[in-house]
Amino acid sequence: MLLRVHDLSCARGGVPVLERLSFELSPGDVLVLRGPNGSGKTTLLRTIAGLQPPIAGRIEAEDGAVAYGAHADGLKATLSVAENLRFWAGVYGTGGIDAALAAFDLVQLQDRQAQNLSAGQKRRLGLARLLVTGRPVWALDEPTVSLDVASVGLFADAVRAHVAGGGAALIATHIDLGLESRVLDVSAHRAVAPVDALDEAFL
Amino acid sequence: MKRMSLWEYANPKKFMATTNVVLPWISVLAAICLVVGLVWGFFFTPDDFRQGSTVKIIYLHVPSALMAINAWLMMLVASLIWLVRRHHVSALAARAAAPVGITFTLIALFTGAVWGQPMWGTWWAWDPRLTSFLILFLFYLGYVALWEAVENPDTAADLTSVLCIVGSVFALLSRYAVNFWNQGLHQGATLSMDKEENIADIFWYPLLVAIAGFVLLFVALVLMRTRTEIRARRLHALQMRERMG
Amino acid sequence: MPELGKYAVWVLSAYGVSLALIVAIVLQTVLRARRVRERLDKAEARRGNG
Amino acid sequence: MIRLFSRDLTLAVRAGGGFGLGLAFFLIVTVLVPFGVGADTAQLGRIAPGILWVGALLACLLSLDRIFQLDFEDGSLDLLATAPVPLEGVVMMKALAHWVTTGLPLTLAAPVLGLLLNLAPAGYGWLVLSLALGTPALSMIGAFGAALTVGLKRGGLLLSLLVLPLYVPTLIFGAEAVSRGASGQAATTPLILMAAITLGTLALLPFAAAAALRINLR
Repeated sequence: MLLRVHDLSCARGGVPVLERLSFELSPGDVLVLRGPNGSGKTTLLRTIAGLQPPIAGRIEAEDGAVAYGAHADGLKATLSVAENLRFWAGVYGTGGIDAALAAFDLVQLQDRQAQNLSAGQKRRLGLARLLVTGRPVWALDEPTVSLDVASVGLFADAVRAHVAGGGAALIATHIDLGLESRVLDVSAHRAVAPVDALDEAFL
Repeated sequence: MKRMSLWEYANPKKFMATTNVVLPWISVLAAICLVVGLVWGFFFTPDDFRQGSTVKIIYLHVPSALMAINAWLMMLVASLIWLVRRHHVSALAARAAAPVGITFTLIALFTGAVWGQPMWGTWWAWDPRLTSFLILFLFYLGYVALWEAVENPDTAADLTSVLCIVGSVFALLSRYAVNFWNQGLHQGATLSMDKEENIADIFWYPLLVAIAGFVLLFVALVLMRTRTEIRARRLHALQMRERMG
Repeated sequence: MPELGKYAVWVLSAYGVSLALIVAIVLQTVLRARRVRERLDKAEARRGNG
Repeated sequence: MIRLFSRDLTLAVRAGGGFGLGLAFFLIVTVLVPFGVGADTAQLGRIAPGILWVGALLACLLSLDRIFQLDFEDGSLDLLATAPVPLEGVVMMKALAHWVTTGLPLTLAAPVLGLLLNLAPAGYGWLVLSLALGTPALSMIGAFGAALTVGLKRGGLLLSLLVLPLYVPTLIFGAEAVSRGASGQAATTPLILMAAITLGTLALLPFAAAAALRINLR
């Protein structure tokens, strides 16, 4: 078991958006999160990544199991592709970046500054970061935005390789990745009677 | 300090109910003490043989200076309670106290300068105590500005609490630094504000009443403002709920 | 009116400014309390109806 | 950790202005003061310690909001907060990088500006020493202020308002050490007190700043 979410409720800006979510991720699992915009997918992923505390429920995962991939790629415009990636590899204390470069077809671009990349190329670099984290659970927020069909294929391959190697992935996306996956529609867990939990004391 | 043994009043509803009963009494008492203390001090005390009628300023200066510092201390305690026990009333009380503290600081600064003017021959002398109050004023400003700037009320409460704690340490450091610095520049302050030490009874009793008046005024204002903040939060919560449908 | 001597201006200005500041903070507190209270009552009424 | 530091340095260098801007500002402030107070060299020499310290402080203030803001905007701060590095360490490294790009050059340039202001010869050593010991505290306090205001839209002005009162003790002891040194008095006491403040700041403020960052990222 890599990640177990039990009866989780989470809030955005003090307003609960999702409640009573439970799911598990075992090695090899891919779980796709679906739901309309604003349904709380990002909030859920941020909560699982540990950036914000849940308002109820438990998240069980080993320390440092989750690698978070946000909307923003966290790239530095004046650093080259390889430098950006090498920085994150250093932060996560993992080795080389060659495999990650290769997996997202960035080898040709590795000396180019990030500010000179196209939107799709930047996104590929952002995703390549996941490979250098060396973490088993990927929590990804709309990873395929601005990717072309070929790049989506690269991404799907990377996820497939990752889960085949004993990892798992939690992906919020609208498109069909062509992966063997379970689907969790978060709109079913929309917080009903949206009491402002943090302001509960005042109601 | 105030609420340490009274945790149950940290519940907003209970707080509202209790203060609803207590507040009028405290307000009336505050008004009585203030009027009695200040009138007594202003009209019915003799002039000091050295300072003439400026001695009457102590009935404003000493109580306001005292409360300017105590207001910050109360905010510090309230911030700690909020960070440790997450009682909402505590955070809101700290927020409510800040503008009152600013007012007292301003009074202390102004009366201090006016008091010193005939002695020093200048409106503003960088007397260590006066300077310390000026720095305290800056801390208050920053604290209030941070409250105003952050949208999410709980985030604001957290951030201002952290600032209040760090600020307290630095305010204390500044106090000692200012003492040190002033010694270095001039030969000590020309006028000591230590009136309390050798004060005659005839000045002391009205001063005590005035101090009680300022304390009660502070308590009344903070309670009232805290009630307002609680209502504002409730309003915020209701509006949020309306928007959610 | 007590005899304030040559310091009358200082003493009176100290009292004047201080009282003005106290009145200002009290007024601000009361007015804001009233405004927030009214808005809250309205919101409560809406909630009661809706 | 070291990577974070070297990345910030690289970024500062490549963005240009990293080193230069603060220094240029320091220069301009010191050059403007004589225009304001007159060219009397004796008087300038007397107020030089204060001017140099205030100038250094303002130059330091100039780049504070960049400590976390850029990383917050491009999402790196989120990623760093979920990375296996303690946020306290991130704060330390960021403050260190800020110091290397502002505090250190200011310290090195200060004697030259001291010449312009006719600082007494005995003061130069104390000037460099006090700035070297004091500017790390300025960077660390600034990092704390930047952490408090990182999520705010117009945090720059607020940041100055929050940070400047916190600079008071360092400024007082720093300027005092230089002016005592310049006039031939013993300057070790203020210097030691300032060093104590710097040490305390470096030891404790990273925790406060990291707490503020966590609150802001929530």
